[in-house]
Amino acid sequence: MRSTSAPSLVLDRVSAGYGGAAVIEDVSFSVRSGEVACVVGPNGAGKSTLLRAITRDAVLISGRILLAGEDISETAGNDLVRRGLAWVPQLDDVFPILTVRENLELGGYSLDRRRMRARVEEVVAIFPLLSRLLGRVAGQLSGGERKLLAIGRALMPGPSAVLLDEPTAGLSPEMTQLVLNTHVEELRQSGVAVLLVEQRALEAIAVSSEVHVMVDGRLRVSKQARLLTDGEELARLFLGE
Amino acid sequence: MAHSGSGSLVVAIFHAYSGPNAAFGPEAAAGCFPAEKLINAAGGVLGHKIVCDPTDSKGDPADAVPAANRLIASTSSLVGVLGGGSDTATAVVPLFAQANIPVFSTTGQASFDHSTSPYFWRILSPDPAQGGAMAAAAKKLGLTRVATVFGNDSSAQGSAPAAIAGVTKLHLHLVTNQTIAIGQLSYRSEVQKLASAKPQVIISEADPQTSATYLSELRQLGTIPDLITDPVSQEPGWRKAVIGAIGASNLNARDYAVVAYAPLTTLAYRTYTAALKTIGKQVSQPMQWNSDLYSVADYDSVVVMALAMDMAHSTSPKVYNTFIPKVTNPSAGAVVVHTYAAGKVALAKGKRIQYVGAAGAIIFDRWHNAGQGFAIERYKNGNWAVSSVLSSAEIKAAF
Amino acid sequence: MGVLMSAIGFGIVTASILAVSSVGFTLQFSVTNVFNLSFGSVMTGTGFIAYALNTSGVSIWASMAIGALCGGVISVALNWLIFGRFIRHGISRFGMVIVTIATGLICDNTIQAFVGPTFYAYNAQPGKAFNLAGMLLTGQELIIIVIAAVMMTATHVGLKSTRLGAAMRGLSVNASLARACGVPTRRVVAVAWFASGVMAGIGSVALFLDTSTFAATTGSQFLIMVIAAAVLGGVGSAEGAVVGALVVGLATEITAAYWNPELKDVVAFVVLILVLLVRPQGMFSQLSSERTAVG
Amino acid sequence: MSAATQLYLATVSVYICVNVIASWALDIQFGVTGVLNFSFVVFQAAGAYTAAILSLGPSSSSGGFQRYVGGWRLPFPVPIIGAMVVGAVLAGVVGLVSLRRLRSDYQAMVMLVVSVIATIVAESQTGLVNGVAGISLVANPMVSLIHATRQTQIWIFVLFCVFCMALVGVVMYATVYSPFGRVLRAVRENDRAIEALGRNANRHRMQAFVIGGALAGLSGALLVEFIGAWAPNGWFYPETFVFFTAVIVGGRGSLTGVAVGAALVGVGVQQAVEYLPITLNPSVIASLEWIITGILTLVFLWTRPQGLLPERRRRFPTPWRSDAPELAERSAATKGDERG
Repeated sequence: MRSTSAPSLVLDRVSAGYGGAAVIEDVSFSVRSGEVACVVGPNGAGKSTLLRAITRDAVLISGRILLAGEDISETAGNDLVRRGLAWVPQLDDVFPILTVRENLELGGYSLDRRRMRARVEEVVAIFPLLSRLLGRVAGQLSGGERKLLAIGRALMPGPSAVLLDEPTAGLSPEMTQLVLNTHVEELRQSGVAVLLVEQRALEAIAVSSEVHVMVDGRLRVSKQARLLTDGEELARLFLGE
Repeated sequence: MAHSGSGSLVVAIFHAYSGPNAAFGPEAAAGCFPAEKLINAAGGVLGHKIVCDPTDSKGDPADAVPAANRLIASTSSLVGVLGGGSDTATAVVPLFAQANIPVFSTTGQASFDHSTSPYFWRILSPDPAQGGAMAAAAKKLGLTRVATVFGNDSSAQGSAPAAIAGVTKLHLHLVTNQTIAIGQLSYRSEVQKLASAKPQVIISEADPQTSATYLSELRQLGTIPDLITDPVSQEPGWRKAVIGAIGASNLNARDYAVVAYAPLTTLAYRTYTAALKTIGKQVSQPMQWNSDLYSVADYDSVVVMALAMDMAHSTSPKVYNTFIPKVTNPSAGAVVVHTYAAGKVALAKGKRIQYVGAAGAIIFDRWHNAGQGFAIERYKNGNWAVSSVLSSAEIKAAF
Repeated sequence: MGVLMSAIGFGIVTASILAVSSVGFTLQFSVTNVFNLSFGSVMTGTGFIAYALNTSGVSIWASMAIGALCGGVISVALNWLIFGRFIRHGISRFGMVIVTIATGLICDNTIQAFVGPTFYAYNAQPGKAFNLAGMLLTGQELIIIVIAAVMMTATHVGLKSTRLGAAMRGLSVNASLARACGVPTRRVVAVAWFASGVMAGIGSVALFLDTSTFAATTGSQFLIMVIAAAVLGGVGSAEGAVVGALVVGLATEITAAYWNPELKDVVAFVVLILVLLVRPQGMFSQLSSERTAVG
Repeated sequence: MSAATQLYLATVSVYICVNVIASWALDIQFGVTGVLNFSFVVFQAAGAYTAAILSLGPSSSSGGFQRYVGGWRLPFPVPIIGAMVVGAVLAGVVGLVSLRRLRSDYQAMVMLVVSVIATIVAESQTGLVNGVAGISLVANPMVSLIHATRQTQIWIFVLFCVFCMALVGVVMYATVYSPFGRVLRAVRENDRAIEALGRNANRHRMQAFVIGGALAGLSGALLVEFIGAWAPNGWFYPETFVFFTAVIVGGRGSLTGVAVGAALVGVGVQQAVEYLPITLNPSVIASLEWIITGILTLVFLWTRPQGLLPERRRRFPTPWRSDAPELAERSAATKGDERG
């Protein structure tokens, strides 16, 4: 699964936190287009803060973040979408009072009206399951459908990188399989760089090409996924031995 | 607030300048400042100048009490008070009385009908007399189907019972009797009820906004019957609001104001209005108050205070207070005077005087209530004019 | 029957005035989550602007339109000067209620200091009364009902079928996600404040025409009714605000016709409290209960 | 010192005591427990009316010019205790309705509505507490027990007010800094955490609400016995806001702070503006008082939300991470919009 394309999302010695105190320190890695990278680690390792640092919800203390070769470290949260970064939050990932179509359209808010309409069809083509849901109100979807919508919504503006914050949180095992194996794969095939932060490490590693293990706010190990399929080694890393 | 400069005597205007009764303050000021001007022009009282000093009572006892105490404490040359409207009189009159300051109140509350406070003085008739006179006016005008509409505020509720009782006593037909909550955003349903009762005349008192809303909604249902109102309808604010709602011609064609009778053509009254014209610095648009009986009564109050001081040869409130009835009530050989200047001259010559003021003769009873006869007034050619005077027999029949 | 029909007619007039204001209140609340107790002051302010225009010869309906635009500007300015700053300063929603009430007091009393404690009236004729199935309504009242209906339809269409409307609705349920979608939240928030000010302006001129006189406190006095209608329907729901306005309008007028006119407002408020006891979120609200304010 | 000056000082002293007690009462509801009680002034009014109708004679005895229920001419201290009981019971009833599951701004709204309802009922049901005109000629049953000059009686009443304030202060201190008080603060800070510990946050809110109601009733009783009159104009709903400003300026949850705030805002501002020279339109002064109150609130919330004399913070043993989401949320609301 090794890709030769250029890195799309690059984190360069990133430290970030809230109100002055650094929660994550000196994190560097990159994700290529058409590739899934995952960040795993025990509770409280700083995985969510890492995502928030990228989306401007945590304070970037030092380091740089590059997207498609451009520095986005200084870009405001609202403008990240226009620069090509999309993300799917862990909770509250859709607009429950809007229909699925309206959710998708709002996802493409940065596009002009005609392009937005066309893009809805393209996204539905990538995720065929969405086509029969378009008229439903998002608040009435099942957990898996809802996550699919959230991913589709993130893909609307045609980003170069998509961040997924624990997309399987609260889902049943079957739904987890569906989301990771089918939908994340569909997302990858659409050619974007996918950064996946997951609690369910083994399942995540199974769909990723690169794995970054985070412990106590630092990256402990970065490896190709196929080199890290051994459960015991992973457990050791998690426990920090 | 340091008006107690060399030798000046302070008369406090202690009324609401804010809140629902905010008209009380300017109304009293329109009486006080002309008196101040005329008295000082005549050389002042015993060499002192009179100074009118407005204080906001906010129309609420809880605010008025500290304000009154502050006024008493901070004004050593306070010689008299115009104030304590129906909203605050029961709370503040005792405070001024306790400080031995004469209070000329315009409250209509019946609780002061038999006031034993030596420092309380009331020139205008109390509310129940007003209510009875309104009923008597309906009888006199030959209007038999009567509706009463009174606001639920203290002033209107003072005269409402007597008006309703009067209508029955005079064998008029009371078709409906409404007490309306003041300051509502609409009275459509009340108005609908009133219209379906088909009265010939509405006897009414309410604040400007309430009356305006009510009458405008009544007009939307058809024509407005005749109105019998009280001096409230002569207040500029009331007229402005109601004219805005139903138009001047409608109001003037319908409105019969029943007011304490004071022939506003006398020398005293002309003297007052001449001075009123000149106080634009102290009261905005002073001439809007020119026929307001409360203003007129307050003007007389200040003149009476000054004359009583002259007669007592003292500016001490405690001393001159007992001389107040002596300059107003008739007595053998007294010279009738209509202005402060004339009274001062007569007193200097050692004569007894009777001040007959802009509001007419002021004859205090043993409870210090004066009170007048009543007349029906109509607004014509930019002025209020007496259309007929209610005789005392006509008014008595209503009680 | 006559009494009931006329009470219903009056109820509809009250409801129309209430509905415009309540939808303005609720729209801004749903987008920004600021429970704006200074809304009544915006109403009063625009009412006086329209008065200034009206007394200098502009027709009442043109004064209403210009006043409403000024109301929008005032509303945006209040958010820009005060509310937005406090939100970005990190104030709690709890504190925000106090900020808006303080702002309302400052505005009302500033207006009062200028206009004085007296009453004002527009120069407008109510027109002839029409009898529609027992409901007696003046021309002016009919125009107000039509304006309200047009405003409500426009709001509904605007919210349901435009991008901006979708953005507003999206922002109302999930501000951070809307931001993640690239919605320019501050601009949308400003639009919401503007729309709310416009509706406050239309509502206030309609109200002041209806009461025929007004003073510096009339807007704030009416505000409690406006919020009652909005909360009754479920704050954040424009349809709910319309239904809430109808319930309040009819309840007050029917109480006045059949029971005690002095207690008509009390009945409306008791209905509100009872509804909240059964449905704490109001009749139609779809909003989650705990959100942070957006400035 | 002249009699008039003495009377003025006595008046200011009584108003300070009453305002301090009332602001403490609001503080235990709003400052300590975090209930946005916009109907607060109703409890003070209820206390005032209760004390008035308990100490007055029957309404028929005064010539029937005012009508009210009660009129039992009860001796000191029954009217004052009665006022506290009524304040507490009323707070209980209002609390039952509004402290339930409502979100805080709805709660504020319901309280506001309760305040308006109370005013309408008091004004329209004229047989209850004499409508808009209010009740007047209320005698003071405490000072009428003492045979002394009026001057002495007034100072005795001032001493009594100071005594009440001190007593309330001691009770407040014991309550606010007790384990119970800490629970109340915890309810304010994080009611979910309190529920998670198996405590009923609403029951604690209710307790604070009722204590506040009783103290508000006491403040009303003292006030009415001093003024001798009480009318709906004095407790229109914006009046509650004065107490809120006092608490915010003084410092939420801080007893001494709130006392200072009450003296400054509740009495100081009013007295100060009344010394301003009156211009053409004295109603400007009344407006100015409200404008100053509003601006004080905004300025303090912006620059010094903890107040002049802040509450001594007692940190709860919480894991550091629990702070993180809150901060994140805040920074999201703060930063994200910079260029939107």
